[in-house]
Parts: sequence; structure tokens; C-alpha cells
Amino acid sequence: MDHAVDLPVWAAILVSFFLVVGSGLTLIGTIGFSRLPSFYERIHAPTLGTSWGTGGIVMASMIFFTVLATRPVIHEILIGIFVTVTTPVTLMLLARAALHRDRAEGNPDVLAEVSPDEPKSGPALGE
Amino acid sequence: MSQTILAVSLTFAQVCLAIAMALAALRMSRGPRAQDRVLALDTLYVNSMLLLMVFGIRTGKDIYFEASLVIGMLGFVATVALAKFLMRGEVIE
Amino acid sequence: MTGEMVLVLLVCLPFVGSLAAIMLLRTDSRVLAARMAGAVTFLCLVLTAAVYPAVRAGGKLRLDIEWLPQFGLNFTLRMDGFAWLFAMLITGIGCLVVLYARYYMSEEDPVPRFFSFLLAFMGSMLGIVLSGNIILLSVFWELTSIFSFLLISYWHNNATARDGARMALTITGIGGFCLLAGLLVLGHIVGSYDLDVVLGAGDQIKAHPLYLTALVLILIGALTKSAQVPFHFWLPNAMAAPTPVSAYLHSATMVKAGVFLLVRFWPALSGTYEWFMLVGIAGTCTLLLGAYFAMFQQDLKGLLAYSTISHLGLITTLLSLGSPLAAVAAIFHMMNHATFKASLFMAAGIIDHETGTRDMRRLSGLYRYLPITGTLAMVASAAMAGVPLLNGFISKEMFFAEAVETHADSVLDRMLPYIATLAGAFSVVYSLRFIHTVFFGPPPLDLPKPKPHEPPHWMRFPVEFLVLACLVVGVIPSLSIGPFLHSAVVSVLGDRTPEYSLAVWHGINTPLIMSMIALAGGVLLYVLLKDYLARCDDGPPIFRHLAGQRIFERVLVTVSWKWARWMESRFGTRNLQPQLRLIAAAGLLAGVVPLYMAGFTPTPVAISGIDPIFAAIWCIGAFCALAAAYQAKYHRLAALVLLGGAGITTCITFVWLSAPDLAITQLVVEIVTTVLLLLGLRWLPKRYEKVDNSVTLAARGRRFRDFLLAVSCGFGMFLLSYAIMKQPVPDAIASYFLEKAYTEGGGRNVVNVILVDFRGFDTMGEIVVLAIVALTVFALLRRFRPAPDSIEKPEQQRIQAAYDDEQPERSAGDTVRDYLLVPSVIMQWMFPVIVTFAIYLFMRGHDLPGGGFAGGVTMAIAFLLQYLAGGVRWAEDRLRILPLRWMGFGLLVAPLTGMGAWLFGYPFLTSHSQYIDVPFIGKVPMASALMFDLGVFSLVVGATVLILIALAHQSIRTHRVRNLDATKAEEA
Amino acid sequence: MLPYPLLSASLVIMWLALNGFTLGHLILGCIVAVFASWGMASLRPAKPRLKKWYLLPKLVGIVLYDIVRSNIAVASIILGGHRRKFKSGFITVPLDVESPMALAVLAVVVTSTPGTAWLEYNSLNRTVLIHVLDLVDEAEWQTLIKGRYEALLMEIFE
Amino acid sequence: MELVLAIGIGIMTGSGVWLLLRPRTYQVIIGLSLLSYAVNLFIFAVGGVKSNAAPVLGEGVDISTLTDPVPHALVLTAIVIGFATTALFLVVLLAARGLTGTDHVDGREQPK
Amino acid sequence: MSGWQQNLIIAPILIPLLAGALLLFFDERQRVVKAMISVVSCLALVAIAVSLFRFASYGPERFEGVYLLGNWPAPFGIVLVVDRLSALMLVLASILAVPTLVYALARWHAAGAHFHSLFQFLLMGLNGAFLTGDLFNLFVFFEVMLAASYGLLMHGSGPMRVKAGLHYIAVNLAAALCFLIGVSAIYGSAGTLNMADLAVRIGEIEGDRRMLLEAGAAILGIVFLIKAGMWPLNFWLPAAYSAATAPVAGIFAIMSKVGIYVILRLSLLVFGQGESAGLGLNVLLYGGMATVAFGTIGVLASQALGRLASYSVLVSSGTLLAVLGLNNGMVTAGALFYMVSSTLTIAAFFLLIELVERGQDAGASVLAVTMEAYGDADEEEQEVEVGVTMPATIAVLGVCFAACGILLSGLPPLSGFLAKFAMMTGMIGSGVASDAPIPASVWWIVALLILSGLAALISMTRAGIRTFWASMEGTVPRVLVMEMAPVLLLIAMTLALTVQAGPAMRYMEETVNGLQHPATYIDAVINARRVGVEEPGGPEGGGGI
Ligand code: NA
Ligand code: NA
Repeated sequence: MDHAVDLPVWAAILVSFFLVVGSGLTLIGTIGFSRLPSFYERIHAPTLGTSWGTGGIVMASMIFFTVLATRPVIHEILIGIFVTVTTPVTLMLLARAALHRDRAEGNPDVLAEVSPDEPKSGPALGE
Repeated sequence: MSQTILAVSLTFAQVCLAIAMALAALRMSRGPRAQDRVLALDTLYVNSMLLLMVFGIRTGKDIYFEASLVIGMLGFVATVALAKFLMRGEVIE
Repeated sequence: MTGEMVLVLLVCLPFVGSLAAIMLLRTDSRVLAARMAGAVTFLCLVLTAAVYPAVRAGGKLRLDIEWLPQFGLNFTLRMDGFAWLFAMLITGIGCLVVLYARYYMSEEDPVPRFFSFLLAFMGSMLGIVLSGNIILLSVFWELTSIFSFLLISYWHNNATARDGARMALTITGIGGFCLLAGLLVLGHIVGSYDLDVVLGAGDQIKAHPLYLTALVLILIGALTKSAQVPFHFWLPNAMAAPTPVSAYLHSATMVKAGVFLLVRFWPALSGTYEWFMLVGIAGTCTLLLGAYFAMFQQDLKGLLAYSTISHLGLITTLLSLGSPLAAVAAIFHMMNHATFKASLFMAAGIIDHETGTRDMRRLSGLYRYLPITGTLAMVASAAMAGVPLLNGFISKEMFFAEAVETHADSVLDRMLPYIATLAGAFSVVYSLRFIHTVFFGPPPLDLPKPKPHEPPHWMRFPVEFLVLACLVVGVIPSLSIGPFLHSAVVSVLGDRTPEYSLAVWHGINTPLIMSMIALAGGVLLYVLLKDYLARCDDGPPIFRHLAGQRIFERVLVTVSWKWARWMESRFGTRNLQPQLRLIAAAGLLAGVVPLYMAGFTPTPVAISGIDPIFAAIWCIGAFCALAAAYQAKYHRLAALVLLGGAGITTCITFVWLSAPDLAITQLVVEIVTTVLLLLGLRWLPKRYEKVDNSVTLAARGRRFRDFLLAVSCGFGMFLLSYAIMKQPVPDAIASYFLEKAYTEGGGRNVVNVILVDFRGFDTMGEIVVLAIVALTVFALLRRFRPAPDSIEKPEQQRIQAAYDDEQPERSAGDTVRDYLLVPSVIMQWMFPVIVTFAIYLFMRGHDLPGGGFAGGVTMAIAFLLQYLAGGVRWAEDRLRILPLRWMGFGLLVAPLTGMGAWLFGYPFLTSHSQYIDVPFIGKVPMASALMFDLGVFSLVVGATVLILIALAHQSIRTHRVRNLDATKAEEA
Repeated sequence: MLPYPLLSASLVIMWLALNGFTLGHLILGCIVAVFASWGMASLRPAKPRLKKWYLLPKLVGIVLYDIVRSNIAVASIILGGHRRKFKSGFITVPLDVESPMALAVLAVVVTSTPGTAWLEYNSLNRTVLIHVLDLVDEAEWQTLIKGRYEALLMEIFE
Repeated sequence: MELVLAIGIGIMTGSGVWLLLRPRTYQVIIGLSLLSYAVNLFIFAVGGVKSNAAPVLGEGVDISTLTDPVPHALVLTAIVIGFATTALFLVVLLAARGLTGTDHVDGREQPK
Repeated sequence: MSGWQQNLIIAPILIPLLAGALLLFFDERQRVVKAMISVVSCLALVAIAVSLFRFASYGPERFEGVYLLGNWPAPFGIVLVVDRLSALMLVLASILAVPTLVYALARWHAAGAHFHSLFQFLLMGLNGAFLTGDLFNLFVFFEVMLAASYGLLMHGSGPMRVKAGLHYIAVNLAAALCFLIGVSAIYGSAGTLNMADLAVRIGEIEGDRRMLLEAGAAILGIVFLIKAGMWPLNFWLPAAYSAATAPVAGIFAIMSKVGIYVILRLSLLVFGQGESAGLGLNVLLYGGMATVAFGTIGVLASQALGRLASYSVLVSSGTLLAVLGLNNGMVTAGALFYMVSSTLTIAAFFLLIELVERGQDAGASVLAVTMEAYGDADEEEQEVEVGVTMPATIAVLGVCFAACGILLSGLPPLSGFLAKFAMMTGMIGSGVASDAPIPASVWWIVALLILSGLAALISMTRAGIRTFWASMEGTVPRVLVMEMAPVLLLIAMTLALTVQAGPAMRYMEETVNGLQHPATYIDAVINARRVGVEEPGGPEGGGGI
């Protein structure tokens, strides 16, 4: 922590705030992920981490290094952008895959009005 | 002063993220379905990325930044492949 | 021409002739081959005869050529009187056999090959007798085994010939190996392999503790070669050879090599109790059993073979006695036996040739058709039986005389006169039988060739010549063979040469009485046995069923095949798991045993100073690893995901412990590996927990053992790594790199400078590995055939395709198109971003974490993502990646950069770093290492893409194959 | 030369953000950006037509605000546990946007906002299936998506 | 630090060895991957572990405080080679599975 | 020695690398060009290896055999070292490469993709392993060699090869992990990777660090023993070698010798003295004897010629290991002679087997080859030119087979005999009269050597009779001159070795002498001069190798 000696207190408080918010939201998201009962509900939880969880820590990092280096350090924003842009890809593909599997197995919880996934024959998918 | 504040908040953040990672790992092994595991892996990736960023703040060096950036930018590729495998049974058609 | 030259010529000429003969490609050049063989043999005979003056009365010829001087093996040739006599025998009978064979061999046989083998055999035999180095002797010894194998199996279409030849080779081969070992021991005792030195060190040898070892080993060699009991059985089976071969090998050469060896080493080895017992028992048994067996043979050549065994037993017995006079008799009988036995074999050959059979039950009264041959055979048989006025008589008398003498007071010694007489009687029986059955009695009834007649004159000539020799030696021994025999005897016995007389008549003495008893007893016995012999089965009573050959075959098959196969499966495995288990165990032992032997005590474990977050992360990592191990069988995807968890832990560790380069590289590799394994997962069989969940007790045991091994290995690695980490860091080479990285390597990222400069050579090798693997993967996948149950498209696709087919408003592929519609947009737009990032990683590598490898894989991921987004066809329609070009470029650029240093006179890979001042921009680092890294980058992109794409292509390929099948089915 | 100027500019900015600003890196960044956008061109993506690009910041602002709100909402649901009953469910939203790019942005927005997840788009009847964590009123969500985001997106892109 | 890392290496090795000895090719390849993590970490560890001491030179960096860069370079090489061999092993096991019809390591279902 | 001669040292690595890379630019259909590049590279390798061999035999006084890569001084950078031993191995490898390559050109190179590149990379790996003086670099070249061998082993595909390849790769991956553990344990405890530097440092290391070093070395030893095929770590070998195509198996003959080479190098250089030496030697001795025994059993139990040959590889390896375990200079010299002879023999035998077996079922096997090579619909190629019947094919094959049998069983008069004789003479201590008792282990080795020879004799006769006399009735295998010539060449080389046994053995003796006095090697490496760098403190022109 030696490097933090030069950091002004206001910056430290700001950084800490964002850190706590970011990590706290991430933790809450993951708690939700492990506690929510169905997959479609669970899928919402991690977005806490990928939205303001990441955002908080990115902010913390940007403020911290900018103040420390006394010049704008903004490359962390790239992380924020990439996470925001790519996470939906993952979630969409995964959710649709889950939908397919549930429909193929005839899982009653799933909305089946648009249903390209009902099996014509054959056993259920593994797992 | 600022050292103490930072030390507390950094420790808090690390503990939160570590717990989050542990929960994700648990979900990863428990499932119950493959999609849960994949989603857990993705969550684990994001949490690790955040942990590394916090670690960067802790050390005050930004040479660890690229590791986080790699996770942020490329981490989804593995998950995409896994998801596609679940949906189509095949990664590249 | 000097005598030394003659020695070389004698050994080499036959081999040269042999080569020349085999070069006669036309198998019908029978006469030419025979003439050449005859010329070579005759030349050898003349040459041998010509050097007689040099070896007379104890003289010696000697020639040394270095071969393997460091180990005392030289090409030393040496001829003394004994060797000369043998050489004469070999070449002389050789001439006659060649002449005989010229007429004997039929048109269909590949005659040049026959003469080639025969000449080579003769050369080997000459080598044995002329060797002046005992190792050289064993060289020629084995050569005789090899060539006799080829000669015996000459008619290899005949199974009997093949088996006989193989047996002869096996027995004499074993003997040869033993002989070699014995000679090595002898060399150890004496300190030299030179024959003269060995012969001169008799006392030293006999006093040495290893004497018995050497003796037994050498005797095994000699006795197997000379077909002594209990190694005799190969000889009768070798009778499947053409008769000239039998006449040559089993009278004058091959089998004589054994007794030659006994005589050769007689001065060095004989005279001890061990010698007497070992050689004596073998000799007397052979003498008696050979003669006994000979009486009951129905095959002419079988009879002659057993009689040969018996006569060799006689010679061996003589040599066992250790008295000089006995040695003289032995040498003399060797000559005599060679003459009459060769002639008898040839006579048997003529009979076979003319009648088409050698079975004595079918032969009868041939004298009326073959009077001359018959007469000759009678004389030779008489010599074999020891009838006076023939050469066999004289040496047999000498044997009887020696048998009566007392040598070492033992049971064997006292029984010897009776054994000798009995064997003499037996020899009369089989000689009589040979003549009486074949030539007398009623005319034969069922001959394969009904009208036998005398053979061509030149075919009979060898027999005539040899019979004449029998007579001449038998009548005037001291005038004919006397001087030659004497120089042979002197060369063997030296100072111990006894007084002996080769007279026919010594007055009425015990030996003569024994001879008379043997003759009379033999005649009587034959009369008694005649009728039985005329109709009995082949082989002697009782022993008939105890065929040595069959026992040998049985033992050989059991030991060398059944046992070997059993042991191979017992001590080896073809399964993978035991092998990996052994490797793990070996690695564990290798790690633990040195520590244990040195008394290693592990450092007390310190709990303090642990970062709890780091510990927590490792709890997660360890959990993931264990869970992956647990799930890998039934939940493959789960295992893969958990593996990713372990991987991310590794990455965090790298970051935590100051290795950002490693973290980046590990991450990108992790991603590619996951996709790779997923690509593979599609082709693996489905596995359901419920289906194969029955576990046997044995399987449980195996699992428990594996579990223990795994736990031990884990614990061992824990100990080892903990111990090493706890050691103070040694005065490593690291400080040098840290100091010089910037000043001399021109980079701030020391790891990267090591990779591309200090140890750039490793990196070059590493990219070659990657290239090789990519090529191999490509080559393998070109031949990829999926298993039948994987050919079908995955279930998901079938369901979705069926749905698209059914709905009238949907077209094929709609589901997947919708599925990827939004994600693919994002994935496409990520492409330039990731490419930029890859270039960024590559460019900064020298100063900051990154580098060619991480950049290359990132670039490959950019490509991969497009394949994921749009599929193979879509991606390849747009991106023409030529992975092989990338690879070739990388593989050329990296070494060529290294070779650039040559231009400046520096060694390969010497880097050149400099900061160039570019206007407006400032100092730009231009390290040649960057160029090298470009090669790495390019190769990594090419190789990674090639691997992934080759695998991805399988999905479309199989579809096409399937379609082809479908079209075929429709056409049918 | 520059098939995607906006992309190229973004890449240059990204390059500079990563390397720090120097003249050398500006030049290098431009070169890299040109190369990368050529690479993009070879993929032949549907070229987005940004009609009213200046509305983008407005969208970003709205989304950021919504995300903060829903972060709090979802966090309270999770932390509230069983005390607060919530009912999740699927809703189908008919869409009017057609441009893949606009759809992508919409998907990113919906998915990035905690509490809503984009599940499945059907190109035939142009509906999207969305899962909502706290589904009180289906119609309310439909109007939210159609009115708040889609309208703005249609303005920007078409 | 050392203790945690050593235990981690031990557990990864144990899991890897266990999988390596299993009969299914997929288990073996997962085992090999785990083992290569363990081995990479081991190589990494032999240079002595230090936090926040990356071997990157900069202004005023005291060389003696940095970690040993040699193991890092070795691990990088090992990662690359490990990736290559994993890829190869995967393809070979697929080829074997295609040709023999089974994913048993010995190419037949019931050994012996 | 001037610069170009120095640069010659790295040529055996660079030439195949460049050739292999260049080959990637040519399509599989441009077979002639590919073959040309490959052949030229191999011939160049022979020329370079022979020159290096000559330089090395001048001795350390006249040839500085150390190459500092990147011009970095010895313990820091990577060094290549040419001494008599490595020069010998280089020559052996290159001399083996030419006939096997020519043989492959007759047909096998077309049986799959990238044969030539893989072949060149294999040579690169072999040469690198022989040349390098750095432990981790040795690992890298091992991997190069192994990776290429994986590809070559499965060249031509087919269930047998792929199954064998799977086992081979799994075993070698496990071994590679052990290699890494061993090397890094050594680095962690000694702080160096340079072999010569390690030899210097090992004397100074004490206490726990020494134990760890020994543990690392022992784990490393396991790897080389796996590679050398020591029982019970060798079950992969018969399957792999017998499954490989003939030319590949031919070049593989030298692969098991790489393990032996490294053991010889390291045991004498680094672990020659010290407490741990004894343990290692005993492992070699008894492990080697067990290997010979197992190999002998295998030779007897083999019905297929390929397996017979593979087990002969084990016999050869076991013999070398056991004999090296005796740690006796003269015996080691004999062992080197044996190594050369048996490598040539086994290579010739592997090449021959295919030709001989082709005769057994001529039509079917040719068909199988072409089916395998061109079975794929999308790579339709022209029909492979099937050999015309050479006159006296059977005779030549028979002579070659007999020669192989004689060589393998160690029957006189060929080099196989001379090698065994030299080793046995060295062991028994003949040539000098002595009453010193011969240790029991020597008797065991002698007995095993003789028994293994006998087993080879029995098995080869059995196989020879079966193939040539019992089943080759009337059918003459169609063999190309291009396939026969390599076999003849290899056998001719054993003949040359037989005739020139004296000079050859002298070279081996000098080699062993050099190995037993590692100080020269160490000096040369540590004091090797950098180009253009004046080192005032350094000894001027310190001894080379
Ligand atoms: Na993501
Ligand atoms: Na969301």
C-alpha cells in the first residue's frame, strides 16, 4: 500500500466507494445466481456484476490511477465497454440454448408457444 | 489516512469477489444443468477479471491491466462456444 | 608366393568363389558353376599341398592382420602340421565332393547356389583350422553353422529339410555361443586370444578357478558340433541334405570341427580329472549309443549318420584319455573315418540316385546291377567295421590298445575295454547290414526307379579314389600317411610326442584279441538280428519312442514360443493404463527415493504469511480440479467447464505472483483449448451414467489403487514444490538477465527478452513444435472417419431442422439463423477490435507483458470468432486465411532473422537492438528480436487457425460423405 | 481506403487509450486501424446507416440510468429473499426494427439491464421472447421496450 | 503463499494423475490438462514466488527485488508446447475413436 | 577455426528447419519438388555431419566445438557443443536419414500429407538434442523430435497406427511432464540450466538443495529411460514401432538411442561422481538387464516381423543400458560401437520387413497401401507405380534378411558380433591376465547377451523360413530398386563397420575418454569466447572441445 500514501483522502474515499459498490453488487449478483430457483431467473443475477459491478470497479481503477499518475488513465473504460458488449452475446446464446433443451425435454415451465424445439423422437439430451 | 481507507475497502472488495467466485464455482460443479455451469464459468471469468483489477489497485501497477482486458475482451469466446455447443451440438458448423 | 599369402588365399578363395557362383544368375549354368567350384577347390588343394615343406616337422606359418586390436581380436592365420593335415582333408575331399555333386545334382536344382554355399562352407572350415586367434576361430565356427544350415536346407521345399536345418543351426548355434563364452573366459584367464599364447598357457589355465567354467563352455561347443550325446540328434535329421553335402559335412568337415577343436585345445585343457570325466562320459556314451542306434536304422544315410556319431564318440573317447598315444590315435582315426565315411555316403548317394530310395527294407540284391559300386562299398564298409588291411583297422587297434591302458582309476576307465569291444561288435553289425541288405539277397521288387545301373564314371571316381586311399593307408600306413600324421602329431603334442608305430601287425596282443572278439561277435549278432532288422521300424527298440528330435522340438516350441508368449503377456502389456500407472509410479519413486536415501526432513510448515484471498482463490481452484476429476467420466461438459475454473485460478496465480506475461498467455490458450475440446466433444460417444454403472469388485480394487497412486503423486508434488520454494533462491543466472535485458537486449520486459533473445533458440524450437503439431493434425484429419454413431448430425440440429422443415413458412436453417442473428453482429464487430488488440499485444511485448505468442493466439481467436459466428462456409467465403503460408512465413522469418547476424560476423540469433530517431515520432525501438517475434506471431496464427479449422471442417465434410451415401441409396 | 470511418476512429482511440498518447502511437494507431478496418470490410457486414447518430448519447444516458435503477431493484429482490414475493415470466414483444445492428443494440440494452433477458428472436413474425425477473404487468414491459428503447433506436438507425 | 501454492499444485497433480489413469480418452485429456497446469505452476514456483515484483524494468526499479524471470520464460514455452500437444492428443483420440468406434484408451471396450 | 566452421555447428538444426519451412510453400501435388528439397537437405546434412565428425576427431586442441547462440556467454545463453559423441550421433542420424528418405520416396511419402516437412523436423529435433548443451533446450528439441515422430508414426493413418499413436503420445506426454518437473527442480536447486555449469555447480551444492537436485535428476532420468525403452517403461515401444510405416520405423531406430545418448552424456558429465552416482548406475544395470530379458522374451514371442524388430530395439536398448550401468571405459566404447551397429541393423531390418512381407501376400498388401493412401474420394491421385519384378529379388531379399539375422543375433562375422564381443571382452577383462574375480552382474549380462542373441537366431530362423520358404511359394514381391538400395546401403555400412572395426573402435575409445574427463568439456563451454567481446579477465583461447 506504499504507493497509496500520496493519494488525497477525497480520492481514497471516492475509490473506496466505487470499489465497495462494484464488488458488493457483484457479490449480490452471484448470491442471486446461486439462490434463485430456475435457470431463467438465475440468468438475471450475474448482470449485476457485468453492469454496475464492473462499472464500479472500472471507475475506481480509473480514478485511482488518474490521481496517482496525475494524468488521465482511461484504458479501463475499454474493459467496461467490452464487457457490456460481449456479455449479452453469452447470455442470449445460453438462454436460447436452455430454452431449446427445456422444450426438447418437454419441460412445463417453459413458454412453448413458439416452439422449434420439440423432439420428434429419440431420448432426452444428456445432463 | 487514505491508506487505511483504501486498505479497508480493497480488502472488502477482494473478500466480496472471492466469495462471489466461490459461489460461482459451487454453481459450476452443482449445475444442475449444463447451462448453469456455463453461466457459472462466465460469472467466474468476470469475477476474476474484477479481482485482478482490484489487485492492480492494490499494487498500484497497471501492468496487470492487460490480463483483465484479455478476460473482458476474449473471455466470452469460450462461453459462446459452450453455449453454441449446447444449442447445436456442434461449435462450428 | 610366400606361405603367408597362401594362408590368406586359402581362406579367401572359397568365399570369392562362393560370391562368384551366386552371381551366376542363370540357374541352369550347372556345369559352369561346378567347374568353377572344382577349380577353386582344386587350387586350394594344390596351394595347401605346396606349403607342406613349411609345416613339416613342427614348422609353422603365421600371418597377423589387425582387426579389432583394442580387444585382442586380430585376423591371425596360422598353419601347423595338424592344421595342414586337416586343410588337406577339407580341400581334398572337397574336390571329390564337387566332382561327385556335378553329376549328382539334378537339372531342376539351382546348382550355382549349391556350389556357392558349398564353397563358403569350405572357406569357413578352412578358417577354423587356420585360425591363429581363438575368437577368429569362433567366427569361422559360427560361419560353418550358418552355411551348413543353408546347405542342409538346400531343398527348402521339403519340410524335413527345413526342420533338420533349423535344428542343426539351433543346436550348433547354441554350442557356438557357448564356445564363444568359453573362449572369452579362456582369454580372461590367459590374457590373450592368440592361439599360440593360449596353447602355451596350459598349466595356468588348468590352475585357474575359472578353468571348469571355460572347459564346460568350450566342451558344449565342441560336443554339439561333433554331435555327441546328448546333442547328437541333429545329425540324423540333417540327412535331408543332398548326399554330397552329407558326404562332405558329416565325414570330413562340420562334425570334425568339434573333434578338431578338442585336439586343438588338447594341450591347453586336457589331462585333468574334469576333462577325463566330461569328455570321456560323452565320448563313451556316444560311441556305444551311436553304434547301437546305427544297427537299427532303415535309412541308408541314417545308418551312416549314426555310425558317424559313434565314430566321433570313439575319437572323443580317445581324446578324453589325455595320453599322447591316444591323441595320436584320435588324429589318425579322424583321417581314416573321413575317407571311408565320405566314400560310403557317396556310395549311398549313388544307390539313392539309381534306385530312388534309401530304405533298406526296399533295397535288395543290387550287386547284380551295381557291381563296381557294390565292391567299393564293401571295401569301405570293411574299413568302417575295422577289418584288417584297411585303414579303420589300424586306428581302431590303437583305440583298443589305449582302452586297455589305465589312465585315471575310475569306473569308466575300467569299463572302457568292454565298451570298446561292444561298440566294435556293433560296428561290425551295421557295416555287415549295410552290405548284406543292399547288395545281396533277391532282386528288389518295388524300386521307384526299376532299372538301376552303374553311374557315370566320373561320379564313381571319388568313391574309387577314397577306397583306394583306405586300402593304401591300411596296407602301408607308415609310408603313405606316416610323415604327414607325424608332423600333425608333433604340432599338437610338441615335446610330448610319444613313440608310436603305424604297423599293421603288432603280434598277437590284447587289442588284436579284442578285434577278433568284436568281429566274431558282430557277425554272430548280425545273424541273430537279421530277420528282425529286415522288418523292424526305423530306429532302435525302446529308444525309438524317445526321439531326441521330437523332444527337442517340443522343448523348443514350449520354451521359445509358449513360455515366451506367456511371459510377454505376464511381464508386458498392450494396454495404456498400466503403462501410465507405471510411469506415474516411477516418477513418484524417482522423486521420493533420493530424498529418502539422503534423509530429507521436510521443513516445518509455516501457516503465517498467507494472503487469505490468495488462499481462498486456491480453495476454488483446488475444488474445481477435484470436481473436474470427479465429473470427467459422465459429465464431460461439466469437467470442461470446471477445467476452465482451474485454469482461471492458474491465471490469477500468475498475476498474483508477478507473472503478467504468463497470465495473458495462459488465458488466451485457455480459451482456444476450450473451443478445441468442444470441437472434439462432438465426435465422442454419448455416455449415460445410468447405462454403465455396474462396478465389479476388481474394478473397485483398481480404482482404489489408482486413487492411492494419485494421492501419493499429489502429495509428492506438494512436498517437492514446497521444499523447493522454501529453499533460499540459488545464485541463479537470473540476475544476469535482469541486468542485461535492457542494456544489451534492448527490452524492458525481461521475460520477453529471454524468450526472443537470451533463449530465443528455445522459442524457435517451440514454434517448430507448434508447426509440427498443426501439420500432423491436418494430415490426420484429412483421413478422419467418424465413428458410425457420430456421423449423424447432433440431436439438437436434427430437431431444429425437422421443425424448420415442417413449418410451411420457415425455410431450412431459420432456427440457427435467428439464434445467431444478434450475436453474430456483435461477434463480427469485435473482429477488428480483437485484431487491433492482437497487434497491440505483439508490439508491446518487448517492453511490457505481451509478445508474439499471446498476440498470435489473440489473432487466431479473432478468426475463430468469425467461424463461430457464421460457420465455416460463411467465414471462408469472406476470410481467405492460408494457414500454411502464415506458418511457412513464420518458420522462415524466425531463423532467417537469426541468420542475419552472420552477415555481421556474429553467431546465430545475435540480436541487434537500437533506437532509431524517426522525425516527429521520436525514438523507436528497432530490435531484430522484434523481427524474430514477428516470425513467432505469424507461425502461431497459422498453426492455431490450421488446427481449429481442420477440426471444424469435419462437420461439413461428414455431411457430404453422408449425402454421397444417400444419393447412392437413392440410385439403388 | 477507409470503409468504416467511425470504426477506424474508434480503433485509433482504443490504440491511444492502450498505449498512451504520443505522435508515434497516433501514426501507428492509424496504420493499425486501417488494417483492421480492411479486415472488417472483408467480412462484408450489413453496413449500418446511422441517421441520427447524435441521439446515441441520449440512448446511452437512458440506458445507464435504467441500469442503475434495475441494479437496485434486482439487488433488493435477491437480498430480500423469500420475504418479498416476485413472479418471473416470459413475455413476447413484437418489434418493428429490422436492421441487425439496431436489433443488436436493443439486445445489448435489454440484456445488460438486470431483470430482463433477451431469449429468442423470431425473424418471421419479428417477435422477441424476453424473460423478466419481476413480472408484474406484461403490457408495462412491452411498452417500456417498444416505447423507451425501440423508438429511439428506430430514430437513430432508420 | 508457498504453502498455498504447493497444496494447490499437489491437488491439481493428484486430480490429474487420477484422470490420467482412467480408461476413457476424454478423461485422459482432461487429466493431462490438469497436470500441465500443475507442472506449469511447479516450474513457475521453483524460482521462488514473490508478489508484485514482475520482472519488467522501469525507472528506478531495484533489480534485486524482482522475481526470477527464467522460470517465467520456461513456463511460457511449456504452455505453448502443452497447448500443441493437447491439440494433437485430442485429434488423435478423435481419430482413434473414429477408427475403432470406442473412446476407450485401448481401442476396445473390454481389455482382455 | 574460422567463423564458417563455427557456424557449421548450427547447420544440422537450421538446414532441416529451413527445408521443412520451405516445403510448406509447395502443394502436396508438387511431389517432385518436395522430394528434391528433402533429399538435398538430407545430403547436405550428411556432408555437414561428416565434416563436423572430422573436426571433432581432430580433438579439442584444433577445433573449438562450442557455439554461443545469440553471442551470450555460456551459463546464460544456450550453447551448442560438438564433441566426438555428438558428432558421432549426428553422423549416425544423417546417415540413417538418407536411405530411409529414399525408401520413402518410392511410395510411402505419398501416403499422407506433409511427410517431408515432418521428416525434416524430426531430423532437426534429433540433431538439436544431440547438439545442445542446455537442459531446457534439450526439452525443446525432445519435443520437436517427439512431435514430429507423432506425425510420422501416424503417417498413412489406419487403426493400428492411430491406436499405437494414441498410446505413444499419452506416454510421451506424461514423460514430457516429468521432464519439465525434473528440469525445473534442477533449476530451482542449482540455479542453472547449462549442463557444463551444472557440472561445476553440483560440487558446491549441499544439504537439502542437493537432495532436491538429485530428486530432480532422478525424475529426469525416468524420462530418458522411458525414451530409451527400459522395462517396465517400454510397452509402448513395440506397438509404436511395429505400427509405423517402414521408412518411419527405420528412422525411429535412432530415436530410442537419443535417451541413451542423454543418459551417457549427463551421467558422465554431471553425475559422474558423487553419492547419487551409484544408485543411478544400479538402475541402469538392473533395468537394462530386465529390458534385455523382456526384449528377448518378446523376440521369441513375436510372430509378426515388425514386432520382432521392435523387440530387437528393446534388446539393443537394454544391452546399452546395462552395459552403461557397469561404468567401465572399454565396455562403454564397445557399447558405442554396438549402438552404431544395432541402429543401422534395425533400420535396415525395418525397411526390409515391408519388402519381405509384401511378398507374402503381394496383391493384397499393395492394394492395402494404395487404399490407405488414396482411399479418400477428394484426394484422388494417380495409381502408385508398383515395382517391377527385379531379377534375383528373392535372392537379394534373402541375403539381406540373413544379414539382418546375423547382425541381430550377434553371429560372426558382422559388426553385431564384433560389438557384442567387444563389450563382453571389456566386461570380462580379457586382454589383460588377471585373477580378479568377475562380478556376478557381468556374468548375468554375458548370459543375457548370449541368450538374447540365441533368441534372435531362433526367431529369425523361424521367421525367415516361414516367409521365404514356407509362404513365398512362387510369388515374387515386386520391389523397386529404390527400395532395395537403401537396405543394401545400410547393410553395406555395417559391413564397412565390420571391416574398419579397428579404426571405428579407436574413435569410440577416444569418445569415451573424452566423456570420462568432463573437465575439457566444461572448460570449453564456460570459457567459450564471444564474438567481438573482449573479456580481459577471461582466459585467452581456453580449451575447446
Ligand atoms: Na463477457
Ligand atoms: Na439483463
